[in-house]
Amino acid sequence: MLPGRSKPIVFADRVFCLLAAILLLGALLVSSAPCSAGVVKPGGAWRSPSSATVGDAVVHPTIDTGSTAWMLVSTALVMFMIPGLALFYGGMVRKKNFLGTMMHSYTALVVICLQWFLFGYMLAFGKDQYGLIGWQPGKILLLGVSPGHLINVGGSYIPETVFCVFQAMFAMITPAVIAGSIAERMKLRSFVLFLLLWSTLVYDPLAHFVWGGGWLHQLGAVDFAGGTVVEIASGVSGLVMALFLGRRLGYPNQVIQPSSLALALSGAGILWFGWYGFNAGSAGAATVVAGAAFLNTTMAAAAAAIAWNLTEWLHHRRPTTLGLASGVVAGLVAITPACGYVALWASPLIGLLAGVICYMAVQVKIKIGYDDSLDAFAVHGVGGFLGMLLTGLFASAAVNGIAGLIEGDGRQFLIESLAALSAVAYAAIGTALVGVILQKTVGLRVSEVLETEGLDMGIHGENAWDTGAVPELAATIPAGG
Amino acid sequence: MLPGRSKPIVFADRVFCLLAAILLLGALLVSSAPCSAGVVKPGGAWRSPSSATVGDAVVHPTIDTGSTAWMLVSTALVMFMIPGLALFYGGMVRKKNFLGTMMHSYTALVVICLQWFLFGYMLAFGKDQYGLIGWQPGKILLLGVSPGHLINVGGSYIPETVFCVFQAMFAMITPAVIAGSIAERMKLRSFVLFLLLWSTLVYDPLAHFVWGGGWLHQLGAVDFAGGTVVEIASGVSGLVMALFLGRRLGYPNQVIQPSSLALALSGAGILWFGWYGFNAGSAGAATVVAGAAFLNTTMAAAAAAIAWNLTEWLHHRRPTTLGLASGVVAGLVAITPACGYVALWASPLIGLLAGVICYMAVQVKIKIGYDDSLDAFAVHGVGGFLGMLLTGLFASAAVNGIAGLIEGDGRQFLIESLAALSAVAYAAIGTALVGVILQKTVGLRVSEVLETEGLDMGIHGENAWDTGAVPELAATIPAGG
Amino acid sequence: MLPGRSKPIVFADRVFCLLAAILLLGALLVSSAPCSAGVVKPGGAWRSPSSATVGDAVVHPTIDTGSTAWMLVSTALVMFMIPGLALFYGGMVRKKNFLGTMMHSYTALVVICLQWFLFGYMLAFGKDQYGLIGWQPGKILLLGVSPGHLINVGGSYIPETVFCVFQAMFAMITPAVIAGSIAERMKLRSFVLFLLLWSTLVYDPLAHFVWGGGWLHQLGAVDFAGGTVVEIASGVSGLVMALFLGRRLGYPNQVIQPSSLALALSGAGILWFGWYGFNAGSAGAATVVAGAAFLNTTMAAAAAAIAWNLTEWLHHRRPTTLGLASGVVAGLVAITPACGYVALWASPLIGLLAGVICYMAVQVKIKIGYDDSLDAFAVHGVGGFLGMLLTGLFASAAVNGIAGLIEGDGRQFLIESLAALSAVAYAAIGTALVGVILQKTVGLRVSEVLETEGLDMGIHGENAWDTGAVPELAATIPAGG
Amino acid sequence: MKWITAIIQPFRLEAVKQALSDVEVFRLTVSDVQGYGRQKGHTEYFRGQAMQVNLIRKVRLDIAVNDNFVQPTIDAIMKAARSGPGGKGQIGDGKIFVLPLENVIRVSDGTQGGEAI
Amino acid sequence: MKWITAIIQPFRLEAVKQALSDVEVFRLTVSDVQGYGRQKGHTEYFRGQAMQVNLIRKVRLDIAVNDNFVQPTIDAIMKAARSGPGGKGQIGDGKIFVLPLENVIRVSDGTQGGEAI
Amino acid sequence: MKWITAIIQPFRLEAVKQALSDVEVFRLTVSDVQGYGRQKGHTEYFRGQAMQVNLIRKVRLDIAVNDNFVQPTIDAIMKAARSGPGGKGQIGDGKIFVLPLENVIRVSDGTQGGEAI
Ligand SMILES: Nc1ncnc2c1ncn2[C@@H]1O[C@H](COP(=O)(O)OP(=O)(O)O)[C@@H](O)[C@H]1O
Ligand SMILES: Nc1ncnc2c1ncn2[C@@H]1O[C@H](COP(=O)(O)OP(=O)(O)O)[C@@H](O)[C@H]1O
Ligand SMILES: Nc1ncnc2c1ncn2[C@@H]1O[C@H](COP(=O)(O)OP(=O)(O)O)[C@@H](O)[C@H]1O
Repeated sequence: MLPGRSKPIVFADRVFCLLAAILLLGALLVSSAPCSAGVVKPGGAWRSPSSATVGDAVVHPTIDTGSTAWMLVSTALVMFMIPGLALFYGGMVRKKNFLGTMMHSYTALVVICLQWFLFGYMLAFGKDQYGLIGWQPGKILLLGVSPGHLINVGGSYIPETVFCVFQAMFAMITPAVIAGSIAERMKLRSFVLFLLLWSTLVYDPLAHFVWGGGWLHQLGAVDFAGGTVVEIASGVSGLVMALFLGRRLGYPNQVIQPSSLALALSGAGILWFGWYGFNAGSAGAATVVAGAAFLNTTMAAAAAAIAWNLTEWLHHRRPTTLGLASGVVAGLVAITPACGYVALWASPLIGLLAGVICYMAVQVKIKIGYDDSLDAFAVHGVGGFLGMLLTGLFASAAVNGIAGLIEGDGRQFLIESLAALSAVAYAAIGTALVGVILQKTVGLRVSEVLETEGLDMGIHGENAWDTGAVPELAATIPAGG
Repeated sequence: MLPGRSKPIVFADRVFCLLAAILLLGALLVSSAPCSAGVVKPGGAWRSPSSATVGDAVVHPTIDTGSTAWMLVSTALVMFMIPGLALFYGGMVRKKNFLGTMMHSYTALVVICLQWFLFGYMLAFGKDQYGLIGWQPGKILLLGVSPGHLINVGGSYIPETVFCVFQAMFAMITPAVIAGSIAERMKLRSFVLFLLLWSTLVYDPLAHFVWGGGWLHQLGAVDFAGGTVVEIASGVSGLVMALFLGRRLGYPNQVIQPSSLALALSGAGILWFGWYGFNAGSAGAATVVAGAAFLNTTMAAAAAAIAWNLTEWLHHRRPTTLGLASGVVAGLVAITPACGYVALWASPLIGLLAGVICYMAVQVKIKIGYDDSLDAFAVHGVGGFLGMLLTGLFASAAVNGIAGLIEGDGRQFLIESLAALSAVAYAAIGTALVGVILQKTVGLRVSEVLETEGLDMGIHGENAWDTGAVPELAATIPAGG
Repeated sequence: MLPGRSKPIVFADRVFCLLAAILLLGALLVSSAPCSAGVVKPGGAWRSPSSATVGDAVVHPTIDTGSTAWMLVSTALVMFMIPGLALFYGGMVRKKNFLGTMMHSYTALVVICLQWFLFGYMLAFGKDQYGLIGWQPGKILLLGVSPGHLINVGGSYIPETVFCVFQAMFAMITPAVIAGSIAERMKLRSFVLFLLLWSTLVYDPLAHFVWGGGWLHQLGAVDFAGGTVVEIASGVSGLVMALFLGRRLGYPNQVIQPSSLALALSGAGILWFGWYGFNAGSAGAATVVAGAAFLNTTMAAAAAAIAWNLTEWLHHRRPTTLGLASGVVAGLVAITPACGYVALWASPLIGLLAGVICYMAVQVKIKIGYDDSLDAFAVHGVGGFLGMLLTGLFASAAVNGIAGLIEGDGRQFLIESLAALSAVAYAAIGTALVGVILQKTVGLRVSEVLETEGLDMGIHGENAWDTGAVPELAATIPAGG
Repeated sequence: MKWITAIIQPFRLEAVKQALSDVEVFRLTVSDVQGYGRQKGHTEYFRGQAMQVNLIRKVRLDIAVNDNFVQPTIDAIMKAARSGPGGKGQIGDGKIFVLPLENVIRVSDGTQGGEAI
Repeated sequence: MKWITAIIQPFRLEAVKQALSDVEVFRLTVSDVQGYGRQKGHTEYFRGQAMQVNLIRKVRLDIAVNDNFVQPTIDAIMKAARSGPGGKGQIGDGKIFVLPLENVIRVSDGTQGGEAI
Repeated sequence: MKWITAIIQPFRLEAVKQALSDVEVFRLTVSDVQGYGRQKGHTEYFRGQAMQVNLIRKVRLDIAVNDNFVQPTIDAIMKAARSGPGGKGQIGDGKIFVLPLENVIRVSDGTQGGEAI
């Protein structure tokens, strides 16, 4: 059993060991890598718009209105995941923290949006610097993003503005997922700073490594819609933050009564809906790859839901609605890196595995006793890791040009594993750094009195629901109001 | 007044008589049918991808990114109808059955998804066998669906994966609608088996008859987005299952207090939104037919809502919000088969009729006293039937090549009527069969104690809302937990 | 402090003075206007389909499936804003008025839909008559809208049906916004008549002035997605109606306990999501302008939310969730006229200003003491006005061909100001007229008893939530039921 | 006069109300309560974690009656509140508490005492 | 000491609270109840089907008072709880019940009896 | 027999329940109430407008006990219901009211009096 407040030092130690191992493996692979940097693979090209931009100079590209339409919609769908996440998370916490928890999602949406505008886009997708980060001062404040500029993603031309805002949504939702781990006890001020620091130090570089033409991309790692950048990053960072914050008061002796599973289930429904933009939108165009990603996403979500429900039925004879919702999310997470690369028969398999393994990961958490409130780690961290491995296993060249282990390419499997491990290590270290900074400055955790009262009234001066007796006349403006 | 538990035998009797009549009428029409099998009508072609596939061999088709984008979105929209339906239904049942009722929708989503993957797609859209069913072992597990394969639907090429997953959504939502009839009293286990059996024995063949190149298609029957396959099938099957299950305890003497009309209304809003994918997406492409279907859908929904509200205002002087929501759904149901065939002026008319007639159908139910809990029959069954007749009446050749009775084609009207009657008969018989099987094996109905306690706590061990007094500390883990 | 019931006469007086001033300014500008009527500016053409129709005669246009797909989706998204608005508003009113408030949104949806069908579309987009109104009897009942007819909007061809239904959604949501001002006290019957009158006398002409080729369009005024037609019109009309109706019983001494801020926040999330269809859809095509509008919309919403939260934090140290939601809406409102014209760096600025100024406008309302229940005026009226001015200020020729004040075109700024002022005046006068008519005939306000009981039970005979004690058996059918 | 407070199972409310009508007790006040008693609570699940919920939903009836109505009221509740097979009563069916009541005043017209009940 | 329980109309709560303040009764406990009484319930509709709901929402006040405060408390409630035109009172306005109270103890400091009220 | 009604802070419920178990009081009825008292309410905000909410959520316990259990019950509540630093008690921690109780009847088997408690 972990103590109520964690020891980040011990934790950091372990992380450094992990990192060393990864660096070694990485060096090995890099030294054997073909010179793939800048090479534009079919269906993979869109992730490095800078290389696509090169082409612009030569011919006058024409906008593909179909792909543009699809990417506009996909962006809107990913945005809609955030209100969905707010309901999913809000429904799982106690009534007194409903608004405070929703607020985390919405705050991520609005704060990261501006960070992306200011310099986030540049860090992730600016000109590559040694495979580590983007840097292109002209793109600060999006000044260098001309509204009329087209870029080639997924094989057809769409406006760079659309690419930029699509990617912005990914940057927003990732830390919103982390909020599940720190639910019901973190200071709002501290969370806002966390968003800014984490996005800058962890998300943007990671997005650059994998999608912005960075070292993982150069190595040949593929991650269709964010198994590393989004899922592993949020899950692992969530775990680290949960350890920094320590357990909620009373946890685990007094278990948390979820405020509304009906709304949590609706939130999961919205997440599934929005995930189509996330996954199939990651094709960057309305192509056969988008179609395959869409179908794979559906199958994996359904299979994982069934797997989770069956597992818990075996465990305690109760197939729960939250179990179905959690299984859906686990399946969507696991198929995220894989959906545009694996054959159709593989996705239900990936879903089934994700449902069982993520359920088990939650049980491990309960055994160990740390308080990752809404299981960002067990669902997103574990599910994302699993998804990366299975991408390396099941990738099929017929789908999108990448062959995995079952088609004989063991190297791709190793690269995927390395990418997953690197994401774990990078996210853990980066987040630990952010955690230490915040702990030493503004502090992470609300007071015990505020935690008892709840975030809604304590921070926001609001109630999520008017459930009280005699609501009509309970409130009057004070004399001086 | 019907007895608490119905007599399926008597019911089956009547159904067989109906069937005989239909067969006669059918034989008559078939013998006079021009040899239309396999003929690809403009705007109607997309329903038989197998014939489109033939074309593939000759030329290399190009993907239409605009149509692909639209079909991807439409698929997502239809998927989103299911969380919408869960809210719509959940809001109408009692608080203690909220989650159990939502679970029915979500279970349909995940279970049918896998059935579709395993063999459902093949049964509905595989190679036609004597006009009765699809059969093409290569499509089992979707193995024969190549991610890169394009098919011609609605006049342009989209990936087969997209067609497959779009159709999957239809297969999912249809039995989810049936759940409205069996709400608040069916075993979950039994419902899951029902889903599998019903989808295989009723939905897949019916989809094949009408859209997969089966006998109704060959006869020239048109059904734009599922008046027969989805609406009549779900409504009639719902009625049959409601009769099998018998009334809820206390019904109708103790009337059911809906848990949340606010959420039911929101669910109806989501249904409307998603129905655009359902109806306009059924054009299979981003064409003028899709545009007409979209506009017609909007008009019919609005007109039906007004008609329902006015009718109930005449009846009991209260225009209700649930009435508006119900009218919206009735209108959407009735325009479903018609939206891509009728002129713009016809859709408000169809909506008005649907609003009035479905409201009356509910009153008839109340008079008779059977317990179709959420009126799947009165709204979907009656509305779908009406829609098919009105398609035969109002179809306009200028819209999509099909002329109805008012343009002088009485034969089309007869064919539409036959298709509607056949769907009634086929669904009734098929569902009766499934009902008997389940009743003789796992049983259909939960125990009285469980029904009194509610599905949420009784089956799932969960509460939809934390509405209780002093929620914070009411729950503790048992020693052995 | 205003009296409980307002004096429309005094109000009308002030409005006439304002009008006079505007007419003078207008005359000045018109006399100096280049002969721009009918001239089709890039990116602005789509607003006058009649001129596009001219082109049809010459060449056979081809449908752009990508743009059609985008416009179909955009239309669905705008429709979805209405259920979102219903939640946003419903969550802000008292529990006893939840359904009655949602009903306003849904009623606007269904009633205006039919008005649009009957003659609204013709009035707004029929053949221009002296710059004042559309008139083209052939379009009554949409009879003249051929399902196969294509029109050129935003540079590519889409079906006229799609344009018609997209515009219909704008006509519906505008009076739905007004409902925020009259919440919790207006007769339903009166509201329905208000919808019909207001839409016919205020909305349709205004839409014609700006988008249908009317005098403001001829003058060169630009309003990308409805700063005047939608936002100013609804906000100002809301204010006028709030004054006509007078304050809610007990306001402001007894403050209103919002029924569910959790749902209000979810409603705001849906509004944001749907607003992409509203704003980026107003490009009329899947173009670079749509991309810029999309990105600008996102930035402005985020910036305004932050600005609102910061302002209230400075004011009373509580960053509220309703504040975030309100800021989001304020930002979306302000960027509405601007999103397709301003450079990317300008949108966060517009958002920041909107957040601060709309917050202040609410505080002014509280000081003055009139009862614009949900602040349609402070958010939509003030935000829309601000947005028009900032469009005139920040418009950048590189984005969409229109230069604003900062690019040296002071005339455009004046025109935008004139358009905004004209919309204020026209909406105020038109609404005052409608208000007087209703007051003299059916009456505006529910009885005190009904207001105390609440609209839900009083008008609809329904409860939004089953929150009561012992819900299960509380209701029985009366003997004669 | 007595103040009778009864705690019963929620799903027996309708039957109890009927039984009270039969003995001409038409007025009562109902509220939502939760009880700890002999009856075991139920187990809820949250992602595989079992939670024992001991507070059980009950309905509370408060009935002011004149003395000659006390026994009929008690009998009516006793009969109608019993659940389980054959209505034989089972754990959790609740309890009836009798408290002394000194006065009753009807708000609308000021009537006092036994007449006002 | 007496324990006064009053059942009133929800929308009169604010007025009653004010009237009680005026007679220097500042402490009370409020709860949500539903009542059957002389007042008729209302009719709800579900797809055209009428449902008669007889339980009517009321507010319950519990007020512990020293003996010399009993009459002022009753009078204050009587006056402020009456609804209808001219505040003349109408059916459904509720009732006031007076029960004997033996002791009061304040949790925070253990003060007992009349002083603790 | 006595009828003990205690109004406590919601977040002390679990501790009070535990303390009552320790003195072998296992049965009680809990309900949701709101109270006006010495404790100040909180301020809520609606678009910048401050609203003073004076009704504060409390939990009400009703416990029927035999006479020899009265003092232990009061003591247990007193000890466990106190909040604040060091559990020294603070404003808002609530009150305990003791009313006379004349009879108790168990519904399931008709047992009466002290035995039925
Ligand atoms: N001594 C008591 N004081 C207060 N409430 C009690 C007491 N005994 C029982 N109750 C209430 O009665 C309900 C039913 O009691 P329980 O012991 O479960 O069943 P039984 O009726 O078989 O004794 C409890 O949930 C509780 O609310
Ligand atoms: N004898 C009683 N016992 C318990 N509660 C009562 C009794 N009589 C009235 N009430 C409560 O008082 C409320 C008002 O009573 P009602 O008969 O409707 O109006 P009136 O005040 O005109 O008598 C009822 O709804 C009920 O909650
Ligand atoms: N005289 C009274 N009658 C009824 N309820 C009371 C009375 N005095 C206190 N209460 C209840 O006890 C709660 C706590 O009282 P309060 O004065 O806030 O704290 P303290 O326990 O310090 O006196 C109040 O909110 C109210 O519900």
